[in-house]
Amino acid sequence: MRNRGTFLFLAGAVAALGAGWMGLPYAIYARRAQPVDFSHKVHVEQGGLKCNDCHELRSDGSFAGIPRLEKCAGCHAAPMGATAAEKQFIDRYVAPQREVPWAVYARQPENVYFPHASHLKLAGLSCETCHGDHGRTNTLRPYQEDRISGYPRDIWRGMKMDTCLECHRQGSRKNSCLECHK
Amino acid sequence: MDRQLIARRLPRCPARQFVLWLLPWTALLAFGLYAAGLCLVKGLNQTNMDNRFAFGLWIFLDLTVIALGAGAFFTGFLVYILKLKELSAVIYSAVVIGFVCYSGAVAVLLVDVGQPLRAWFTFWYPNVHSMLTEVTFCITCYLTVLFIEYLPIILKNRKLRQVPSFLVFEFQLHKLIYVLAGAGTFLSFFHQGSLGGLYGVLRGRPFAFREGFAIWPSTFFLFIISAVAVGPAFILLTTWLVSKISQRRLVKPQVLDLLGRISGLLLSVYVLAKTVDTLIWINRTSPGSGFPAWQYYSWNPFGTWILFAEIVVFGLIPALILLIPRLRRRTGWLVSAALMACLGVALNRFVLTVQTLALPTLGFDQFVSYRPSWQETGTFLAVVAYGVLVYSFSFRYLQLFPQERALEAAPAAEAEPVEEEPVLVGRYSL
Amino acid sequence: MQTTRRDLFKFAAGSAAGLVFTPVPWRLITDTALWSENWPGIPRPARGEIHTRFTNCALCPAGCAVRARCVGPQPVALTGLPGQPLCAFGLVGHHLPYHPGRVTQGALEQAAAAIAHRDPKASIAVLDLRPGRTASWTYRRAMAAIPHGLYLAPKRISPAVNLADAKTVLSFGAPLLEGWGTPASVFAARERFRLVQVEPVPSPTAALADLWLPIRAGSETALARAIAQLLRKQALPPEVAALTGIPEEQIVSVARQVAENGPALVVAAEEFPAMSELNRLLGSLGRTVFPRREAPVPESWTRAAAPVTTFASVADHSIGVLLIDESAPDTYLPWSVVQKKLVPYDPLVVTFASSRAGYGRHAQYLLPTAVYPEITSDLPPALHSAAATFRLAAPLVAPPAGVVDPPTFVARMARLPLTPALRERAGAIHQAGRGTVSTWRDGKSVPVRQVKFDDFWSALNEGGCWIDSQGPQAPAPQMESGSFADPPVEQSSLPLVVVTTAVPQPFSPLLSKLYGESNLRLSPGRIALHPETARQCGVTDGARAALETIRGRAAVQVSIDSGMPPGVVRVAATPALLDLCGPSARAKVVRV
Amino acid sequence: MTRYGMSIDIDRCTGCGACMVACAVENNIPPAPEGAGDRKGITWIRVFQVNNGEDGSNRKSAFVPVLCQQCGHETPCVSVCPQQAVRVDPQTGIVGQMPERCLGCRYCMAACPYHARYFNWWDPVWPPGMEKTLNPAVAPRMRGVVEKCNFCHGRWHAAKERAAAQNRREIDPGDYLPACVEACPTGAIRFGDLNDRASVPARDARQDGSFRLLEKLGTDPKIHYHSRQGWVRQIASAPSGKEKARG
Repeated sequence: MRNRGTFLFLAGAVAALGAGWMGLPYAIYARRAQPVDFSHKVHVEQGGLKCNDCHELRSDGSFAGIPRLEKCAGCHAAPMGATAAEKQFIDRYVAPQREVPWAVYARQPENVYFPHASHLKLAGLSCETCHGDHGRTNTLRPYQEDRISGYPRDIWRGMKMDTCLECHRQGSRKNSCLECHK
Repeated sequence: MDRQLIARRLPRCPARQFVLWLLPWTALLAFGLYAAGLCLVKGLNQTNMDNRFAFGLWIFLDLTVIALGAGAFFTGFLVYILKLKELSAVIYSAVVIGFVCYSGAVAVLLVDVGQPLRAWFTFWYPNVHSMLTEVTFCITCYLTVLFIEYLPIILKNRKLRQVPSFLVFEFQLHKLIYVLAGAGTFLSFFHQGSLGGLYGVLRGRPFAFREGFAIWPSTFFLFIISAVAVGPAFILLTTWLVSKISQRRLVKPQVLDLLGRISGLLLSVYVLAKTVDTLIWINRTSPGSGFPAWQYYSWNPFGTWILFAEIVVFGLIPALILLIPRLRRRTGWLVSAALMACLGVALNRFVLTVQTLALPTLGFDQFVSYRPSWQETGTFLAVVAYGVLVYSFSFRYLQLFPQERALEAAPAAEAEPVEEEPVLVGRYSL
Repeated sequence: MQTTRRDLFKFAAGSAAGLVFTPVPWRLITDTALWSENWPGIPRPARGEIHTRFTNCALCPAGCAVRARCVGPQPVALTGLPGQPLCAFGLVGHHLPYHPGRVTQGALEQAAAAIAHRDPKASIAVLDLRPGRTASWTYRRAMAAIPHGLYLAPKRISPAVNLADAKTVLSFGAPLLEGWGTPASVFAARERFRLVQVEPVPSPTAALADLWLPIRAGSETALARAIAQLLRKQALPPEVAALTGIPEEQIVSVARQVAENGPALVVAAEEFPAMSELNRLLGSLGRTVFPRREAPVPESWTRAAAPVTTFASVADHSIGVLLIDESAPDTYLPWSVVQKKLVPYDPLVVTFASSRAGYGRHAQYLLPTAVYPEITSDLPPALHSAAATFRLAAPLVAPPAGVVDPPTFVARMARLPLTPALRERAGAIHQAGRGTVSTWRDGKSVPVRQVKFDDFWSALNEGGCWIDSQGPQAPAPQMESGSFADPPVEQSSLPLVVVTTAVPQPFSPLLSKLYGESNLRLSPGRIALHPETARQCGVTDGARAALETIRGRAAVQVSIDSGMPPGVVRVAATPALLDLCGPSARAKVVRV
Repeated sequence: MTRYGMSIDIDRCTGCGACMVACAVENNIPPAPEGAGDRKGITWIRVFQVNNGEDGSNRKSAFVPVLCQQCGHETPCVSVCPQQAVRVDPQTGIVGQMPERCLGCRYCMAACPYHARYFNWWDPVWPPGMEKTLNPAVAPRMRGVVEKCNFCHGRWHAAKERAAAQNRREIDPGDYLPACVEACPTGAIRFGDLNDRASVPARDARQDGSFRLLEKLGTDPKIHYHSRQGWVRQIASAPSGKEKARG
């Protein structure tokens, strides 16, 4: 056949395209489950908690992030409810007073400076603006981390520098690198 | 295998001899690559550069090598744009040399930057005001151009010609050659200039700072002229060297003569421009920024002699030699003049890189000196070895000098004297 | 049909072409670039709530108040109080627990046993490098309880100095502006006094003095005597000018200045008789120089305490066991001086230290101690504080396991009842009811009478400071000269005179900013020479060389300094080099 | 718009080096490895000792702290950076260096007349355990990038954050001081907003005897120096052919 060469060429191209588009996400992200099966939904709906009840803003304006064990133990000193997850949480962490090794979906690179204070208080943004409906999820999805760069996948979903700049570029606002980098 | 790769009726040295010739260069390359590897893995603490001497041997090498590589685009320009057919005798060799110089320079640059992995940021977040951005863009583009120009030369290889599709491809490329030459010329003019601009814009370093017009300091233009001036000289030099080493006549004497004449002409223009520029700088620019010019030369070893050497010894003198037909006709004079011209440009790049950084700016700061570490020198030598190797292979397996065969056929060729009729450039006479 | 090599090429070419149109190559260059932001080797600062704690710096006798910025339990930055900044060394005190040269393991039991089996006839002594602490009292009590027990101080406890009231200060090489006292108070006073610095080398203090007398090294005493004679209206000895290298008229004018522009104050790097004599003649005693009341002490302590003996006045070859407390470094006595006092046959030397840099190089046993800011100790009042003070270096971080608390060790050795001495002392002070206590968190200062003891104690543990009320002015101290001798002038044929510049030990590696990464200070192990002298020694700037004295030789690195006087070698003295140079030395520098 | 600047009184500087150390602590600058001299180290602020070249008791010395001069006009380093790693913050006038954007070509260092830019020749290494004392407000840099003084930008962030916590957009001036200013025992270094004529540095800049380094270059530095001694002004303000310095 005359155009065997062309065929082979195309075959190679197709193979590469397939592998590239389909395979990449699986190849590049390391997945790991969160240490505790935590449900924001339960805490919000049954516990009637608000975001800043646990993820508090300190008096000096710094953000506490994921609460430390003492905060959880405040309510969960003893098991509340009989779920396996609850029991496991008490046995593994509360009883031996071990901090929970949470993997932070929204952990920004070290060089990023993000003041929650000014975004919440001055700009009046809601948590959902950046964190989406994370506060209403019933389970914690597995944490995915880029194998090469070591950054969590989620900051690529709506927490990239471009996303920040979309707001920060509005109006005649002047930016500089060091405003958001440290 | 070796035999079938060498073009017909182009006798080359036996394979064993060739291998012997390659050995030392390969060793040098290996050593250099090791040194460069150290710098990449352990970081630039391997070099003797420091916060005061932010640039060193490598940047000097890049500037010089790129200036010498200018022969490629300029010959291309003369041959394809100005229709100076005589020079097509060296055009292929010129392309190879250009390719070697530029690829070498880029390689060294990648070792020189602290974070090579981020080098591409310059394309993604370019700062259009920076001369370095201009340089990066032009050099990478031009390197591609050179590669495309290099391809047909490779494809002309005896073995590769047997692949029909390659032949077609090569033929198509040949149609492009004028476009490429044009593009190459344009790009080169810019980055040669920008390399000069690199220093000319340093308002914080009055020794290097120059006025100019629009956004371009005078060094921008000086670098262009000096580059095009030594480009041909370097081609001349290499052609002569190759024919000495290979003991074969590669081009008609007229060609070298012509190269010399062009180089001489441009060199004299350069010397003139450089002199004017220096005078303006001494009397206006430098004092204007609070630095009396004398003090630059109050530090040993950089006395005024260096200025003299740069402009007169390695500028004016070779220019005169190259312009006087009687001297030019003597190969000895011709070649040594070409050599001096090249050295002159090297010296100019050296002064701009090293002296600029060595001189203190603050009143209580010191004059600093710097000696490259063996890792730096090694990397430097790797580029030289790389160049020699690529050129050796090209010379052996590709046909770099179209006239070679003819000259072999007619041994009388060299007997006939070079007659002094004006060479016609298009319809202008040179 | 079988597949040929060319087929493979075609396939490969195709996939290469295809790959370009997938995210793979682009993702790779992006990710590798991002990887360069946090590849291995870039430490990550710990995050956490930031709060402030207070303590007092124990690195030098000045004992500045310290405000520590802590992330969780860990101090990440030390600063002074507003208006009372720290010195360069104090600013990085929180690095010391992680000093590479630190020692944390020692043979505690063996040391104790060795001491127990000592020769009963030879005396046992504690050398307290920083007297005037509560620990010092513990030592004195212990030594009183042990037969042949001696409590040794490196030198006489110098009287308080009142910079604030001085109009003219004549300083014989005292590093007045380089960590001699609390920076803030010294510089506050500096506005008001005229400083005449007598020093062979252009130290920063000399550079900033109103008048610098570049005296010929070793002739300070002669100059002091000469000035004394002028003050006594006697004639100036003719040879002085030649001896000191300072023109007569300048000596005369200096004498006039100190006499007329009083109150004057004479200070020196090392106290020497002629200097005290000058202070007496100038009538500074009781005005700019006076003894300080010590903070109240439980009188159960005072009843049974060994006297304070200056090291110099101990008989040679008399000490069988010497315990050295280096945990609070201050003056370093060269080993040659210490050795002279030890019994010739196997003396036992035990040192309490956190690194081998000091006496650890000579002692049989080095018992590791906590370092600031791990230690709990009180600080003697600063040289220039008129009133007695009592403040604690309260620990900011917990000391590692295996470290020894020197006073506790000594007390146990002497079988003293183990009581919390600091708390007792605080109790005594609270009982006396004098003075005020200041706390830094609220910046208040209240009379001790008005606070309950527990509040007083907790205030002290939060870096608070008790300041004595100005009691009845104590009588001028008798400073009969000759009570202690001039440093012996060493006779030797070596060409160069050594001038040592002490290097505070230990210091954070970060001080490489001052020592290595700039030439602001002569770095440890370096010597400075005048270009001419260097040429004679055949050494060049930055060259490696050897410093030779009668006590041996050491490798040093040369710095050329045109400001140095010829014939003098300035040594940035680590303990090792101080041992080499001794009290006053001549040396020669040879190329290696 | 604020324009932060400094005034440095050379006559008050005693060369104690507290500013250099405080700076290194605040900005997570590692100690230099063995063999790094004063030309490969990283000292965002560096104190030079200068003298009048005389000998004996005629010799006069002074100390000149040199940090990034935060040039306001034709900022030499900004225009040369090929990939916008250097920017002048329009809100504060601070010349910011973005290490994560820097590729380490060092062109900006060649461009800086004050030698106030420093290259990370080594990986940042602290003695074991000491990395616990790092300041969380500043990200440690990696090997192979350029860094320099940015007026302790982490402190500016903290001040903004404190203000935001109280719903204020503007920080109160006293709340933001660079580490060197805070650390200086003699108050030789003062900091403030040059646009505010009443601020301390603005007032110092107007008094006579105050000058700026290499003013004739026309880079409009925001660091104003002051000295009553003529020879200091002469040495510090203008270039000179002879060697006059240590440090």
